[in-house]
Amino acid sequence: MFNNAYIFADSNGIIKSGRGESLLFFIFVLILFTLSYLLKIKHLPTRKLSGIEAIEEAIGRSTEMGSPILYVAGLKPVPAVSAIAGINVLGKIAEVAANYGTPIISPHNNSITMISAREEIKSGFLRAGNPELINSSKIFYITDSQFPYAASINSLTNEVKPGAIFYMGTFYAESLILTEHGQSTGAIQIAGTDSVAQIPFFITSCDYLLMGEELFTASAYIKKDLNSLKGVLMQDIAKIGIILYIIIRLLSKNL
Amino acid sequence: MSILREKGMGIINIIVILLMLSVLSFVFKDNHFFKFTERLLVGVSAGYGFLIIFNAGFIKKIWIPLFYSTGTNNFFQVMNIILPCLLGLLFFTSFSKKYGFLAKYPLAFLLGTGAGVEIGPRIETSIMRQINSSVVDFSNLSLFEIFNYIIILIAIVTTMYYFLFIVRGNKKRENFIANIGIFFMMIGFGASFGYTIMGRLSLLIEVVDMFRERIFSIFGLL
Amino acid sequence: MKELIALLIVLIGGVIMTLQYFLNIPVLDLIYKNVLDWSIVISTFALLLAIRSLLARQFQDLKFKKVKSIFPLTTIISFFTVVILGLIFGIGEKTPVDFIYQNIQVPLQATVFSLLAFYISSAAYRAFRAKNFSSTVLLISGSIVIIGRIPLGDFIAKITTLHINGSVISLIDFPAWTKWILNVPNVGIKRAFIFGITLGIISTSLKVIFGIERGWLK
Amino acid sequence: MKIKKEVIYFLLLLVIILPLIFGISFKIKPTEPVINFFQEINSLKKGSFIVVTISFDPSTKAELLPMLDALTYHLFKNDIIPVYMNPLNANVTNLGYLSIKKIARKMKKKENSDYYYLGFVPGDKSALQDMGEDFYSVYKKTFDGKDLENFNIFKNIQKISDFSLLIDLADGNSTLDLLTYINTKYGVPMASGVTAVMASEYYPYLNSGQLLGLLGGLRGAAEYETLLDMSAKARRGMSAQTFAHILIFILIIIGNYEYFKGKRHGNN
Repeated sequence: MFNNAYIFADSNGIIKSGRGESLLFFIFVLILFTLSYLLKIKHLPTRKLSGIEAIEEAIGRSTEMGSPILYVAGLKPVPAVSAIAGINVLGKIAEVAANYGTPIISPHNNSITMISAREEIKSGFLRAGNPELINSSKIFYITDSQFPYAASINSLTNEVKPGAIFYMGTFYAESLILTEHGQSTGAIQIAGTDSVAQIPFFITSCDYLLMGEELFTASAYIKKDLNSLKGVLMQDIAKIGIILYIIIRLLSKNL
Repeated sequence: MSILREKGMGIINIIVILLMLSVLSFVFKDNHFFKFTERLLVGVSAGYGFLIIFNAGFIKKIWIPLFYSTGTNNFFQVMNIILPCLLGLLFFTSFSKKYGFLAKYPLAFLLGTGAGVEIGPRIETSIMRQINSSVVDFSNLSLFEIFNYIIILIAIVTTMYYFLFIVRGNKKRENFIANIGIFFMMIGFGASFGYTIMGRLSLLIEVVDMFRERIFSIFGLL
Repeated sequence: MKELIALLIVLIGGVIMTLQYFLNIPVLDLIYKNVLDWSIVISTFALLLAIRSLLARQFQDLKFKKVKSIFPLTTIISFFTVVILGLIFGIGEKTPVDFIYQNIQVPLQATVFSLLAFYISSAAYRAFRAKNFSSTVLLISGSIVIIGRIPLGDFIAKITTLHINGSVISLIDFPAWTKWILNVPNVGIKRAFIFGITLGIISTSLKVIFGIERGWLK
Repeated sequence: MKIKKEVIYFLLLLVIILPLIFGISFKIKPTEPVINFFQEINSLKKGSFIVVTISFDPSTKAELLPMLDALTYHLFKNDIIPVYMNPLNANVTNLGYLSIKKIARKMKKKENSDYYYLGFVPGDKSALQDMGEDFYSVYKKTFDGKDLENFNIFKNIQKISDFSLLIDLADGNSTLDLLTYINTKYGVPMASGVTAVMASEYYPYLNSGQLLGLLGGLRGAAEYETLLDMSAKARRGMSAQTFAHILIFILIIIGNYEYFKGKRHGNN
């Protein structure tokens, strides 16, 4: 059914059999990545992402209301890349929140994710020059189990009445339980997820959504950090590369 | 579930039914019964999760290899267990102001290796295979299949175009191609939503079934 | 210096793990296998920290709010009951922990999950509205699938079937439309998402490995 | 006028409970991915070994247990030897064991010769990797603690690629993991049964031929039951499902009617 044009088929060679094509693609991406950092790019124009612009606004509103913000990590734990991306966003959120002096509450369902979140928030508060806000007991673990975790967040939301709730990472079925309830409390909800199956639910009950790959670019976007944006440039060009590659392969096969 | 019929299960079934009802009551309003059940559930599942990981991590990967296995007798094999333990212990330095930085090392290990592990397999499964199946031979397809194929291709290209971050520049409005992408995305999300409703409803069916089982067994009908 | 060591750990770990997938070097495979084991061991220690934070929060609640102390107390007691029973009797079949698991965790977890059925029905009523062009598209495609997946859809297709010049055409064929939506536009956008997400993952991974994204490091 | 959410919830309970009480059951027309799945099993030789990974949580057993039951029945009927295991989900140790045993008793199949149940093993992806080289480095014993080397499986299976098919029953991403680490790497053909939520996610892999067949949610299980000419849990559940879908469809229509009525009033 699928047609494998593997270039290196020899299993005794240095390249594992059947993986030559992937390696070529990886090298292509790596070259793009290196180039984007070697070239002296001064400015990168970026498409508007309303979800990102809303982050600061949501934190601001939360501050006005005098309520904390809630950060909910996805179910896939660090070191899965979606969780790392979410934690990167958390670092930026922490920086903004520290400027406003708003506390962050963050329940977790995995020990490693919890520890990474603590380090990231600590660093964010330090960067913003507001280390006295650091309070590790507000970043805590609940349980690894999906639904006890979801139920617990729901009752936490009622307890602390956050002004803004962020959901970043890979989510499964618990997404609608969390967001429907969060919406009923009146908090601004901003979600970022790479789980395509859950996107419709986030659309129906969140105020803003970063869908799919937008989660991975979010941390670069928030502060328009040129260094991180260069990686995003690589993504763009690789995407165009994939489209062109499909079209060329298609034409060569049918002409 | 034959276990439900065992002696002394009557009272337990009643308790379980009450607990389940208290969870369901949450859809109407948050209440103390729900809070109690939620806290109970968290305690039980955290305890169970702890036991599972204690068993899989500590007993099977540390205790047995170190003290009961004949396979681990040379220096390398012992270090292979001791080193990650030391790395893990470094997490506890995070309570100290002076040595707190050491806690970043195990994290660095997990982040680095975790990031590296995902790259290769992801490229293979989610890019190369998907590209290969996006390239088809038109000669043995019917007209309708070719039409469908072209729609798939348009959906791929326009959706990917919508997601371009930098190449599209900082224009305020979505343009025509991106709008086509949005159109296809909405069809796809609608399909996901419609499909999912089914799954969510079957959960309630299962719970209704659980109630039936427990209630029947109280009255000895099962 | 302190930061440099951490960055080196990330870099070396990342590079080895990446190359392992592509290159046929036995040492790398051996390292890969051990790294996965190491991760499990390291996570075991991290869990202790996590459990500590869970209990610390419960004990904190215990002190301040005397009336509501029953809630944190519930978690503390149930946690220690399960752990102690598990350490004494094990966690296999027919142990006390298994009994608790079957009678508390399984039914309650399923009940929490089933809240979704309620939420999804009220979400359908409240949020599934034709506010603009794109939400109309979402609404139509969702409704087609909702009907197309149940026997009613087959029934409607059957009664609207016409026989014209020997060819069979069904006017309102929700199942067929559902199939088309799932196999054509759905496949297209999911594939685009897969490409985009994978590139996002690769780019984030590379940024982590090369130390460009290092918020966690300060 | 707005419908109160309590009314919606009550109606929902009603349409789900009533069909279950009255035991209404519909015929379900099978769709292509399910037919492919069915035929894939039928094309297996008698006595061939296949892996069934049980990677779902108790919380989704509503959708996946009926699949497991129907699949087990089908495999036993065709004299295929399933090896049930659970390498990816630590949350469950013995899920499905009881219901497999029950079916086996009915069809006079013997454990550890006509089927094997191996249970959970820690190690996640590294366990998958190890199985590719030596199956018994991961699983030495069956779930009830008997040594695998005493049984027939030991003569026929050395590594994971010796199995003729891998079927994953899953509620999360495990199918993708197995596609990556077993199907792509060791070339074991693969089919999947997943929850309805995840099903649309896997269509690209079905379309590309990486997955040979797909059962999606309760409907998939009901279609499978129809193909097997049996009426069990899934088909009974489908009747409740049908009425609930109709209720939701009506709710959507009412919601939109109110929205447009409100909009007209707002304009005036």
